[in-house]
Amino acid sequence: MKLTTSAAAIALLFAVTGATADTVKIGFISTMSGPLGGTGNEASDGFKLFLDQNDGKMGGAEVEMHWEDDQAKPDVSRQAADKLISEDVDIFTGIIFSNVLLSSIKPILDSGAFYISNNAAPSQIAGKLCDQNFFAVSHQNDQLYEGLGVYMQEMNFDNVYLMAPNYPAGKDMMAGFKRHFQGKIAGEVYTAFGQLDYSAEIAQVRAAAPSTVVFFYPGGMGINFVKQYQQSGLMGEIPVYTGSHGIDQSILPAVGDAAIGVNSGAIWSEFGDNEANRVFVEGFEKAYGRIPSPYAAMAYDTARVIDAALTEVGGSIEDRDAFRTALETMDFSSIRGNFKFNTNHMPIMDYYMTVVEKDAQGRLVNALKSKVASDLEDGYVSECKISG
Amino acid sequence: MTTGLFVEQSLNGLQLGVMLFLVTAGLTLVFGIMDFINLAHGSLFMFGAFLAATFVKITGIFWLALILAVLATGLIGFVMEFLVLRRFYHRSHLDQVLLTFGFILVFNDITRIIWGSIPLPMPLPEILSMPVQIMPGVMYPSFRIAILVLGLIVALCLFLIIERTRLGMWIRAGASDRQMTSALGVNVGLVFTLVFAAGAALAALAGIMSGPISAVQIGMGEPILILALVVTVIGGIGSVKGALIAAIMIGMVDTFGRVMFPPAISSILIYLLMVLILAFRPRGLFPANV
Amino acid sequence: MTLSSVRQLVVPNWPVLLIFVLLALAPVWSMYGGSDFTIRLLTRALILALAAVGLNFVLGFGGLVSLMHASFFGVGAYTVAILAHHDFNGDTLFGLPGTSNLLVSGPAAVFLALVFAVATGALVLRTKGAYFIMMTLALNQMLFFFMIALQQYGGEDGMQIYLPLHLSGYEFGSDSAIYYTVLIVLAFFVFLLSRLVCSRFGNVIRASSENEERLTAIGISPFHYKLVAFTISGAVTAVAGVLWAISQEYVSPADLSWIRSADLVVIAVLGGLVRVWGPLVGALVFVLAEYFLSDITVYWQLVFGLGIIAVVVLFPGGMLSVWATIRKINWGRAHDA
Amino acid sequence: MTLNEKIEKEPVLRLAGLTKRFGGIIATDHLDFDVRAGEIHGLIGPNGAGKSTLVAQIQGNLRPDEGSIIFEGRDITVEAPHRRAKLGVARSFQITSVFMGFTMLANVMMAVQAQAGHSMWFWKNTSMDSSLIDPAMELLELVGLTRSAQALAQNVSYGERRQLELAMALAMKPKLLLLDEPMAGMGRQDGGRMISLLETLKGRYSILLVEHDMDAVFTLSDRISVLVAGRCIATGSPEKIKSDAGVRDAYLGHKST
Repeated sequence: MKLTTSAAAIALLFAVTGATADTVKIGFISTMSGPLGGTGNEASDGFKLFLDQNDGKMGGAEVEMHWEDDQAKPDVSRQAADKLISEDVDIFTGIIFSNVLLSSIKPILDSGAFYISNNAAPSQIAGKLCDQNFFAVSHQNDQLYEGLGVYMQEMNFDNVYLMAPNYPAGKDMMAGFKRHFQGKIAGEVYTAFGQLDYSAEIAQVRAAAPSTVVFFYPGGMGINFVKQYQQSGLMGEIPVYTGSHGIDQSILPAVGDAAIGVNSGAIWSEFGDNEANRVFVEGFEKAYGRIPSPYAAMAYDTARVIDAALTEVGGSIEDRDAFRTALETMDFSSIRGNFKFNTNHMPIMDYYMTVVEKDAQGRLVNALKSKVASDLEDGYVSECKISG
Repeated sequence: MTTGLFVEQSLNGLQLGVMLFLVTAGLTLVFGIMDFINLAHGSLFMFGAFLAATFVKITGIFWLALILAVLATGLIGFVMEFLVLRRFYHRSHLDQVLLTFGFILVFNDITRIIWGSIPLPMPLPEILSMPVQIMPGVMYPSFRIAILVLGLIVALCLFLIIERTRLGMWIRAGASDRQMTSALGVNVGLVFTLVFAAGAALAALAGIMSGPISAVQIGMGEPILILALVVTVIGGIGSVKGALIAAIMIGMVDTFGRVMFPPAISSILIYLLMVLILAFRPRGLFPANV
Repeated sequence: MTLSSVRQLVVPNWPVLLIFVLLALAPVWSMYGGSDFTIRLLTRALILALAAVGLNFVLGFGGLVSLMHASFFGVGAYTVAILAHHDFNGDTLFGLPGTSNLLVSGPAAVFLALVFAVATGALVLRTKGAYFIMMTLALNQMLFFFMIALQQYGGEDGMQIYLPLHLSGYEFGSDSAIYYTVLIVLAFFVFLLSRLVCSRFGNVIRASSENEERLTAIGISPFHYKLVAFTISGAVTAVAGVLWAISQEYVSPADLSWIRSADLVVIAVLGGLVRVWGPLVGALVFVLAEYFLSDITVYWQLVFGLGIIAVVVLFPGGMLSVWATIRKINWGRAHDA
Repeated sequence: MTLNEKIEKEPVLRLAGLTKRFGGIIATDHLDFDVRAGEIHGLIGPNGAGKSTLVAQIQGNLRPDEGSIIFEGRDITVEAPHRRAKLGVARSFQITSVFMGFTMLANVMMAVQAQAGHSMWFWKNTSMDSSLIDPAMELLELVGLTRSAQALAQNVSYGERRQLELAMALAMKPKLLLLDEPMAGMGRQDGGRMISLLETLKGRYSILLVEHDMDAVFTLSDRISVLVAGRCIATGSPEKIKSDAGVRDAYLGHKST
């Protein structure tokens, strides 16, 4: 692991010389190694980019970064969390997978630290088990599909076929979709997690003849599904839609031309028209030579949230209540557009529709089509009672 | 289920089975003949796909890339066998499992160092990119038909080699009695190396053919490895015929299971099948070395 | 190298006493200069060690390569977690109330593991060699997918234990308290199993791994003995699962994946199969190597994999045989001189 | 013949019409055969005559297709091998089969323990259990292995392992001892030692001795049976067998001339 960025090295120097007052310790636990290491590396690249662009500082404070690899294993993540807790880390972030987050979140919050999520935010933590120190910058899981539900309801879609893996996130996403979509559901299929072959399910889709297919298949499953769907010849007949992150840059190059025409919701787009986003996208392409994925974008935005809140409190996180109030009340302009934290600390944000096309350089991109929802809330906010 | 759908699903099951046979053939031969459990077989599957994806990018010709990647992976297998594995034929299964488990970790990271952690693109060959009509109202991806045909050709070739040639005779003899084979004056070491390299090439072929329909990514070999091990033991270790029949059985059961049962059941169906078969036939359907 | 040739290695038992003394002193060391985290890290290592000690009873002494011991681990951990879950919700399971009292849920977990082990053992022990390996793998996969599909207990997300687990009122106040509990339980089972392998029963188990035909010819049918051994082994690993639930306060299907089973086999072989406590060495090496290597490089699995290969090639008896090898070298020198 | 004599003559082992086929090959062909109490009964025959197949059927590893095996008046034709062992049928193997990773002493102790029938004991340390060690040491002494008691079975010579086999078989207090080529692969010296060892057992055990070494068989046996192609072509005293023309033709002819 490129453990110590220059920023962390400098911060460590300061730590040794006793300048601890203005140092903020951030623990970034993510999936860096093993087969699932791709998304974690995207996220850490996004976070690092912000530090590199800002001389390793956030809100005037020196940042001491602690990078940890969770191998996508809950117990390894817990071990990393234990280690960082013992090193008095102030802010945790980075975790990609819900089950990994859930294994570690209790001790992290019990230690008095903040968790500011760049990706995982399962329904429990948005609702009944919400916590005053847990913030999700990216999204609550369901939100990735809620905007899609809003859009398809408004456009009067009917006879829609739903497909997702049989695990909690899969159920969350489809629940999010159905929260706003009232039309007829032609079929709802849950497949085994990690399934390689979808030919049987695709044959069933053809037989059911729906108007549209909505699918949620993260990572390798998405590559398999979209390739196989296109090869079956159905792409031209029954269009497919997916939620945000559904066909992002972490899998798009691997799917290749088969992905052209896939419609996707998006909580962020690389074509988003604001200054901060341009700084991010151009900076990322320059630093890493590829188009950023939403995982990188959300980690970058998480860094910007921490930066903005630290700025509000003058670069010191010693006063936890002040930092929390700053997060809750600050005026933050996200690289996505409108953004603020809801009462359950989940984001209220806008939602866009994109479609996969080739850009001028022949690269596959999610071209931005329209904004389809504003100030989208998650569905669990009413269940959450954060005691001041 | 209409007739058309039934035919299509049967084809899907058959194609999945043939694909599994391609992966399993090499594994079961190595297992049966050398009594060697090669968990790194899945890594060879992965190398095949990654190498082919790279050669496609360089040459632009799928079939050329296929041949190059099969040869390259065969060579990797040859080197592996020659340098390390041959020292482990007489060691316990446990040591073999541990050794090849170590290889999986090493190969995954080597792949990541060379190709990075983002999955690779692998387009369909141009002539097989469109689905074809196989029955009125039933379209089927032509590439999957190609897998089916290729798999059956490989199966046929293996049968001919094993049943009709001198090499095949050695292989059969080796599978049932190693000491006797060496007593016959056969250069057992050479036969083993060739069999291992051929097994690696077959794994690569399977990886390459699965490249255009599924994700070419690190770790792609592990789920396939488990399925291949399941096929191996159901068929009977060392039996190519058993592997073909078991693979098609698994393909069919998995395909129809996914359509007819909820995922909680369909995801354990093949394991259930295996446990039941082994409970009644503890050495698989076609035990090779009696 | 076969099990019987590994048995040639002369490994004394006294190092285990030294290891236990050092482990008992670890919290003292962490108080002066170390960190709390050291205790957490060692706790994890010791729990995995206990799970692998359980496995090693059938692996090292019975010659049975089981890839389903993670499922026993999971049965232990999930039983505690599910009972605590119902306690937290205040509802019932099959008409019985939930509980966070380990004096109830602990024995319940072990009992379930015994039942599960007898039922599965009767099935898998009908097969041998590679077929046995695959049978156990299949059963492990079935339980894994079953837990993933069981949405009521979190599915793939796993489940958090919210109420503090306690022993009829006594709560584990600190990481050190949990650590010492784990250490004592581990020492107890190492002692127990050490007695067991030297008993008449243990002789039958070791003999069955050497030569089943011979055993039958002298009048002992190994099946029932192997079944009893498999059950004991599963129960010990389930106890490790219970400790896991206590220490992690969280369980998930990842805890009973076949990867965890394979990890346990690696830990046992890495440590050494010839001694009951071999896996303790393996677990310490495994956890510490993983921890320190992953701090150095993202490609730590490459280094780790090479390490495993090196041990298999150079020290077929595991880390224990490092000792024996060194001794052999010294002896050789003395002999020459 | 008085009743007493009749009981005395009731053989330890009696085979009636025993038949075993492998595919088209008949390995045991309607064989009638017995072993009397206290005798050493030699069994000879050319390679492939079906000697080992016969031993395996008596021990129980192979199930005959037809016929019956009567052991001490009891039909054990379908009894499992470990049950037969319990009843008193002990076997030494043609290809040495001991617990290689155990010491010589532990090997014999295992057999003593099996004979004692208390193997679900979980606690007592057997390495200090004199009820196992003492009889085991006695047996090692009997077969002349006292000196190598603490050596691992895999580290001793082939001849010593054969002696160990015998000690293990004796440990079971057998009523019938099946010795499958106890001298196979032994050198002259080891072989001689084995012959004198077996001589000391004469009269104390009922022994079925399968052996290629003609000198040994003719020296040791009370009676000899000749097996050819699964059939017993002659049974009788060594002198009678030596002079039997049929035997000479079928078997001895090749060897002794």
